[in-house]
Formats: sequence, C-alpha cells, structure tokens
Amino acid sequence: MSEIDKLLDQHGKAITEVYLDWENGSKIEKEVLDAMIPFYLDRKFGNPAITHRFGWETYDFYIGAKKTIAEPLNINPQSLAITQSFTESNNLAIKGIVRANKKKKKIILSEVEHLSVIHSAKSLYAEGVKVEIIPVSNDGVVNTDILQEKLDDDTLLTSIQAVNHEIGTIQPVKEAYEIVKDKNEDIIFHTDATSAFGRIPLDYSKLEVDLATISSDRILGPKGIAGLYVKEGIKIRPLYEGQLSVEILSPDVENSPLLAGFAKAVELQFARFDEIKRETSRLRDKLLYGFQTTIPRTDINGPQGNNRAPDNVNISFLGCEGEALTVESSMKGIYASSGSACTSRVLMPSHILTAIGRKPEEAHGSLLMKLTRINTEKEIDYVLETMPKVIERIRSITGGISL
Amino acid sequence: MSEIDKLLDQHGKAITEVYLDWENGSKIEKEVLDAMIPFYLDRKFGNPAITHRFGWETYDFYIGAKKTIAEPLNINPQSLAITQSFTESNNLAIKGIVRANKKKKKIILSEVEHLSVIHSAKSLYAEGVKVEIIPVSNDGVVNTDILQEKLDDDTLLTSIQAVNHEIGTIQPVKEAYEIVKDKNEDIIFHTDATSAFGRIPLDYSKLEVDLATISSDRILGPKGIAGLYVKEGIKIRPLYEGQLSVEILSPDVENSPLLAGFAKAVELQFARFDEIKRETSRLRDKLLYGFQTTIPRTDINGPQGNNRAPDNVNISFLGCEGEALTVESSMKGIYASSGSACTSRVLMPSHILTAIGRKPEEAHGSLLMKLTRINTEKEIDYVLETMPKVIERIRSITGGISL
Amino acid sequence: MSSRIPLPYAPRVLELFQNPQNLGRMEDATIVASAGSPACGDMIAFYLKIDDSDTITKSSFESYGCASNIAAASQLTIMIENKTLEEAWNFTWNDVSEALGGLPKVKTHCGSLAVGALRRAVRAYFKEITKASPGWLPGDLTKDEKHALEEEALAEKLGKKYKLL
Amino acid sequence: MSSRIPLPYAPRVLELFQNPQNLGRMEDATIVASAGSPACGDMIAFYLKIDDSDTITKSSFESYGCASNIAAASQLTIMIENKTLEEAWNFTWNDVSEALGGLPKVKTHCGSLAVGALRRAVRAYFKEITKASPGWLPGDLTKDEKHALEEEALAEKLGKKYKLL
Ligand SMILES: Cc1ncc(COP(=O)(O)O)c(C=O)c1O
Ligand SMILES: Cc1ncc(COP(=O)(O)O)c(C=O)c1O
Repeated sequence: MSEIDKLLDQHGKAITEVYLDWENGSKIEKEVLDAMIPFYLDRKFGNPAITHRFGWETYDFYIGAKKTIAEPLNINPQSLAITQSFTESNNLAIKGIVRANKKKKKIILSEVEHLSVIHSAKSLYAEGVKVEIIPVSNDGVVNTDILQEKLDDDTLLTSIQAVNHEIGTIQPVKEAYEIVKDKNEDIIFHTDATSAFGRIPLDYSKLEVDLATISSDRILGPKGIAGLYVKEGIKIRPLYEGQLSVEILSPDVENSPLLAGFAKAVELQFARFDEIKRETSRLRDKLLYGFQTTIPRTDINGPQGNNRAPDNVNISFLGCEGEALTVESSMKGIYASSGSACTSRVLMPSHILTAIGRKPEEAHGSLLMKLTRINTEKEIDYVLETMPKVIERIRSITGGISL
Repeated sequence: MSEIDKLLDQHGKAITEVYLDWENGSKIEKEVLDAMIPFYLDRKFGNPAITHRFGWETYDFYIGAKKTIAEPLNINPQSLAITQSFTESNNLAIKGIVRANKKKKKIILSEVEHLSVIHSAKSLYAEGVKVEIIPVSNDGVVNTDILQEKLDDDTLLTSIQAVNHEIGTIQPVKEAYEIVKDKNEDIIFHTDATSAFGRIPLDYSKLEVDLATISSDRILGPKGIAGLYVKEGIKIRPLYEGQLSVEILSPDVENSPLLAGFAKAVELQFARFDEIKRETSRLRDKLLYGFQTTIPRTDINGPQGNNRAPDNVNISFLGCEGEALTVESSMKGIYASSGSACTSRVLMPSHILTAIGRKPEEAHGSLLMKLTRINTEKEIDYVLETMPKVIERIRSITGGISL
Repeated sequence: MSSRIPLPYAPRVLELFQNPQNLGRMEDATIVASAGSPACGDMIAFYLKIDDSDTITKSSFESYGCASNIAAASQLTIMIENKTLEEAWNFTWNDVSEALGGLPKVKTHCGSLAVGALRRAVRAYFKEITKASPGWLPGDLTKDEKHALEEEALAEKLGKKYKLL
Repeated sequence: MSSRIPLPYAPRVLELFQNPQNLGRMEDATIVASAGSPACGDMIAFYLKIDDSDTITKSSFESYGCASNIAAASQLTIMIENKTLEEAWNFTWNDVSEALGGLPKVKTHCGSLAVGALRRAVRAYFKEITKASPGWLPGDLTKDEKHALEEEALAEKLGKKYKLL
C-alpha cells in the first residue's frame, strides 16, 4: 500500500461527492467521449494534408469540426487557430503579436488577467517590451479611464479578458475595445474569452476583437485542445516551429479525437445555451446567498447578478484558512479550490483577490466553485447543507486567534 | 453531398485496407483507449497539486504513469518533462537551452534532423545563434569527423537524432556523444529519440545524453502528449508561461487521460519489445526485398539490416511521381506517404532524401511505410501483391518521358 | 487567416486520374512538346495531330506528375479536340482548373504546366512545320507559358540548392 | 529536474487534521505565545501549562492555517507532553516533520511555525514568569525561530507589495 493509498484511506470517501473544482480539472460526458472514440480506434486520424483516403476523410471532418466551433462566435472557421491549451493560446496571442510587430513596444493588460497572459507579457521584458497594468474596481471591473490614459503611440497590444476566471467579473470588453480603437485603429485588441465562451453571449462579427482565446476543457470538452481567433489581416508569429501543417500557427499535426471532442462539447453547450445560463445562474445564486444566510462572516468575491458569470461562485469565509477548507470539504465529498496561499504551488494568495482589495485573511479564506451543465440541484443542496459544518469545524480550530 | 463526399465516392473504398502512414497520423488500440476512459469519465482528472481527494488521486496516478514511461529509458521519472508533442519537446530542447544559456551561441545539428529541430534552431538566428549543419553519408549516417571539426568553444548544444524518421538510419549517438563530451563536458547533447523510443534499445543511465525527446503517438499512444528527458542539473527555460504546475517546463495542467494512454502504450510496446522488434524487422525486410524482387527500378532509401530501424520502409520507384503513387495506392486500400514535393504542403521534396544524395526524380518517387505492433503478415502480403500493379499503372502514365 | 486549408481535389480530378482520356504516346503526331522538369516532380509531354486547316484532330499526353497534373493534361486534351489551334491556344490554366472543379491553389503549377506544354507544341508547329506565324500568336511568352518556364527554372535552382535547404 | 512534484501529505497529517490532539484555548495556561501572520495565511497560538520543575504538564494550540500547520502544532503538543522545557526546546522542525511522516517541502514553514511559537512561549516564560534565563537557552534566535520571524516579515512585505504582483 503506497503512502498515498494510506492518505486516501485516512481521508475516507464521502458517500455523496460533488465536484466543483472545474477551474482546475474537468471530466467529459459520455456523449463527448463517444464522439471521440471513432477517431481513436477507427478512421480519420490521418494527416488531413496527405493525399490518400485517410487524409481526405480527416480533412473533411476537420473542416466540419472547425465550423462547429467557430459558429457560435460568428467567425470564419479559417480564422480560428487550433492550439493545445488556452495557456498556449494566450502565449501565442501575446508573444506572437510582439514578435511579428517589432516597432511598437507597449502592452496594456488588466491586473486580473490569467497568469498565462501576465507572465507571457512580462517574459518579453528582455525583448524591450513595456507592460502597463490597469487596476480594477472592488468588483474586479477594469478601469477604462486608466486604460484611456495609458494608451499612446507606442501601444501595440491591449489584452482584457472577457470574464474573470476566479471571481466571474464580466468585463466591459466592448467599451474597452472602442476606447482602444478610438485612440488608434492599429492597436491590436486581444480578449481571453476562456471563461466567457459558452457562458455569456459572444459575437465576434459584431464586437470585432482582433484576437480571442477560447478553450475546450472549460466547457467540458477534452483537455489538450483550445483555440485562438485571429482576425484576418493580423500579423502574428507562431510560438514554435516544425513541419508545415494545416494550422499555420502550430506545426503539430491536427489532433482529430480531441478536435471531435471539442466540437461535440461546443454543440452540447450551445444547443442549450440559454437554459444552461439560466440554470447555472440560479444554482450560483442559490449557493452564494445560501452561504450568506446560513454561515456568518462570509463575503462574496466579485460582482453580483447579471454582472457576474453564471458559473462562478467565489466566497470568503472569515476565520478560515482556505487550504484547510478544501481538505475538510473534501472529506465531506465537496471538491473546490481556494485562493489561499497554501493551496497554490507557490505560497502566494490569489493575485485576483488581492487586486480587488481583499485583505490577506479574506483571500486566504476564499473558496472557488464553478458550475457546469452537469451539476445538479441535488448537489447544490448537499453543498449548502454540508458547508456550515465544514466552516464551523475549521473555525473551531482557529479558535480565538485574532486575525 | 459535399464535394469531399463526392471525391471519396469517386475514390471508392478498397475491401482490404492497410494503413502504413504511421509517420503522419496514428490510431490507438482498444486497450490503450480503455486505459484512458476512466480519466475522461470518472476520476483522477483533477489537478494533482490541489489539496483534495481528486487532486491526491490524480497525483498518485501521475507519479505512477511517469514511472512507467521513464522505466524503459532507465531514467529518474522526475527528469522527464511531459509536453504536448515531440515538436514541442524539440522546440523546448533547442530554444529552452539557448534561452537559459546566453553565453555560447553555436548549435550543431545533422542535416537529417526533423524539421522541428532544424527550424527551431534557425528561428534563433535573430537572437544571434549560429547553426552548423553536419552532412550525412548515403545511408543517412551523421559524419562524426565533421562533427569533431565543428565543435569549438562557442558550441552550446549538439542535436543528433537517434533514429531518422524517414529513412530509418540508426545514428551513432554514443560515438557522437563521446566526441562532444571529449571536446568539452559542458556542451549539451540533445537527441531526438522520437523514432527510436520503443524501436531500438535506449538506456539513458548508460548513454548519458543530456536531453532526449520521446513521443506517445509514435508508439501508438494518443496524440497530444510527449516527453523531454532533461538530465538533472541542465539549465533550461520553458517555452511558454502561465500558472505554476507540476511540470516545471510546462504551465499546462496535467492531462490525465492522455498520460494514461501514453503509459499504456509504453507498457504494450515494451512488454513485447524484442518480439515487436523481431517481427517488424522481418516484415520490413519482406517488404523491402519483396518490392526489389517484384518491381524493377526500385531503390531502397536508407541503410539495411541492423543499421536500419525495424519499423522503417522507404523505397523509391523510378519513373513514378510519389503523389500519384499515394493516390493510386490509396485506391487499392494502401495508405502511405511520399517524399515527393507534390504530397507536401510546400512543394519541396524531402530534405532527408536530398541530403542522402537522392536525385530529385528518386526523391519524388519515394514511398514511406512504417510498421507497428498492430500490422500483420497478411497486410504485408496484400501490399506486396498489390504494389506491382500500382507501380505499373503509374509508370504507364509516365510512358516514355525521359527523366 | 490562421489556418492553411489545402482543398483536396474535386471528384473530376480523381475521375480523370483513374481513367485518363487520351493517354499515351502518339506515334504519328504532327508535333510533340514537353514542359516541366523531373526535379520539380512534374513533367508533361503533349502530342498533337493537326490537319491542314490547323485543326487538332487528335491529341494525347504522357505525365510524370501528381494526380492533378495528369487530370489537367487529360482534361486539356478533351477540351481541344476538334478545335482550331487558335481556339486551343486560348484555353488558360483557369479554364482547365474550372473544368476540373477547381484545383487546390498549391496545385496551380500542375494546371499551367499542361497549358504550357500545349502552347509550346503550337509554337513549335508554326515554327517547325508551317514555318509561318499566324497573326493571333503573340510574339512574347504568355503568362501560362512563363509559369511553366518558371517551374523549369525553379527546378534547376532547387537542384543546385538542395544541399542548402 | 524537469518536474516539480509537491508530495502530498503523509496520512499522519490528515489523521491529526481530522482529530487534532490538544486543540483549543487553555484558560489556565502558564504562558501563551503566537507566531505567524494572517497575511501569510498561517498563524499559531501555543498554550503551555508548566509546573514548578519547568516541566510541561499540558499544552494546547489554536491554528489559523493549513492542514500541515494544524497537524504540526498538534504533533508538537503531543511530543512535549511531560517534557522539561529544555527537552521541549530541543525539538526542531525536522523532528516534527519526521513525526508527521515527512512534510512536503513547500510546507516547511508550517512545521517551523509551530516550533517557533513554542520557543517563543518558552522564552516568554523565562522572561515574564521566572525572570531568569537558564544556561541552555541561547541568547540569539535559533534557526527555527528566525524562520518563523521571517514568515512574519515576509507577510508584512507581501501586504505592502500585493498591488505590485
Ligand atoms: C505534416 C506534418 N506536420 C507536423 C508534424 C509534426 O508532428 P507532431 O504533431 O507530432 O509534432 C509532422 C510529423 O510527422 C508532419 O508529418
Ligand atoms: C495550477 C494551474 N496550472 C496551469 C493552469 C493552466 O491551465 P491549462 O492547462 O488549461 O493551460 C491552470 C488553470 O486553471 C491551473 O490552475
């Protein structure tokens, strides 16, 4: 019996399990897997550029799958680059634009961007790039006045996410886009829409962002595939080199099974888009306000109502340390993550919670739960019924320590 | 009916199908898929760094899977970075070493490296890197005398593949490694072992290369996952940035199902390593010499016997253009690729065939077939029986054109 | 455009590849010309049988080339049957491509090679057989001829550059 | 090393997290001390009941911290029961970690915080209660104490730097 087996044994396994840690890892539905299996076992795994029946079959599938994924965004499928993760898409957007456009040197980001955006930008310091960070309000909303101020003739790229991944803030992308383009049509506008795609309506034929990141695993598609919309005419360099393949921006041969899964996840999410939006919003509010009414000293992180992504629940339990919270919840079968320093691989609290002005002890006591199309009311009831006990026990350990 | 459906209709579908284009796309066995499914549908898809039961279960699996993959190489599992493709591994090896070691500027490669190695190196010209290309013999063997000559105090990195992916040449890696380290212990030695892993014996505890690329899809594991062995102590920078994750060299969250598939493919390949090696070698020679005896004007590309990778068949049919060959073969149910300019996405013949001194008309008439553990004798018999007719028809179209 | 979509062949290409019309050496050809180069992996020989009124009564081809190359040559032989040389001259690579249902862009040269070979044959006919150039025949090389020649030049350059790839 | 493998807890950590021994405020403590800071998300209060022969007859803790923090504090209270202050003083973070089956490296500070708090309590006892320092008590801060203090200093720095991340 390995040490971890013993740990799991000690931990035990709750009879009821509710997985809400979708931000950190996701499964897929049987239906999505079924869409992938033929490509693993049977056909259409060929290289779509090779001149034989397998290649042509793959090509046919490939074109169709890209169309399916592009459709809800109302973009030309050919403008959608397929990548291997939203992290890669964000790196490609930031580094690819900088390396293809050497004249201007300034990138403007919001303070609450995903670390893949922030770190990509900062990694370019060595190449002479300047990075300006726009602060946010207490709800995490980007300050567009400051954006306006920071824009100048040296500005190459602005990157503002569509929805914040941790606190669910829906950003004023349209407004930011217009401010940027009013200043100078040539400034490139990227939006990381990873946490928005499938959650809130997006139409890039109307809101003409230049680049947009989307991901499969965030809508219960398989991990290992994502997208970057690149508007026609935008100059961008690939991140890595190799053979020429169908994807100009990636030298890897197309991954049919993952693409099939991505396309199926898009179908499932958008076929019931309104219903999923309504249902997750309802469960989200049931959780948020349920916690607030049954558990003292709680604080909602991020905005409320229509300004919040339908799938996002993030709440701070004062007097609780978050890692202890995730462990105690886990023992009751509830799986979530925390912005606490102790749950991360580096011991720093979430940069997003500190950006919205949360005090450290608030950030450390936060719990992030996400809702997907496969979460049920029964699960939420169980969480609401169980969490007061979890919080109570953790607070009993904190005791009288004054924070 | 789409245009492609009509094309496929026109093409027809042979009753017997033999897929040999493993270099360009591969499927997986039911057993490999079965190993992946639980991670898609059930458990252990969590983030292995998160402190809850799902995270710990994933962690446990993760450690075990890396051990399985590292074992046949006799390396410490912690030294194995998980990447998303061998193309990424090669990019990481070349660019990651250059960006972490800024003092020395010269990279030495062989002329027959995979394009991901060659293009990665050349993409660094802008960063002041010099690239020296070592020629090869008519069998594709790296000229170690010239390697010796090119090594100097400015040399940072040497990259010599273990087995050539197109013509199956087994390179004298041990000799090259010793020449390099004799010159200077600090010169880093990378080997792209993509086409060697699982085909020829490799033991990196004995032959202490510094970096080695391996891939899942080349041993019938799922696509989207690969590895880079990085010897303890080697300084290397990641290719892209994001959140910190278990993999120091990749910010993406670990992809459990693909890792499970990779590990299963390694198990299947190495459990029967000797048998697979013997069987594929036998089928390889049956094909090579079968073609030579039944079809006039053929030339084997690459070395023969023990100097050739067991899975590699590459043969030039003079008087045939390769793309026409792949199409005609396809109509008979045989799927292979060609080094012809016309089959590639850019109209250039294979850089490997030209490196070994093949005349253009020889390169254009080449056919690459690979053998895996799931190819059967019956398939090979069908190919041998069918190809003479294929060649005859293509030659009848060429007619008397003098080449 | 972030993806490079090389359209596969239209069905007509495959049809002519499978069943090439007017394939093969013509022993009694009035004139023969070829275009392309084995270095590029594409070569066409074009045979014409021409009657006294400058009409093509029969034509045929041989091809060392890809499926589009073969189909384009075959398609062109069909198109020029019983056409006058002037009518035949006026078929462009675009006409051939259209008749084939649209060739993928990377295959442009395969179509233009057939047209190039035909026009060479026509020029050769007037130069070597009738020894008089009709008014409609341009003195300078046309676009499609140049394209075919470019291919040949490229082939030579490639041949020399191979080792430098 | 190309992968960062953060070892999960040993089972003993979870055992003590689930069932912490000697948890809670001690109303009649001889001395109490705390270490850590809420900014770092880790704080410990340590209560000691000490008899006339400088022996710890009872100890308890409160923790605002992660599972390792809680387990380390609890483990230390078990280890020092009925030990003299000198014996108790000599337990290092290493001893605690070992008793817990090995703490993950990133969790070093959780173990050292418990030790830091205990040593603070011991120093406070001699300073405030007996008002005489025994010979075995080092004048300078020990490694584990410094570690705990560093955490506190880091916390303050972080607090100020947050906006600069
Ligand atoms: C056309 C083409 N593109 C790209 C690649 C790179 O392969 P991968 O996707 O495994 O990195 C290959 C490898 O054979 C290829 O044939
Ligand atoms: C710990 C960690 N690492 C990395 C990532 C990046 O995710 P991906 O693998 O989808 O790019 C995330 C995203 O949530 C994360 O939580």
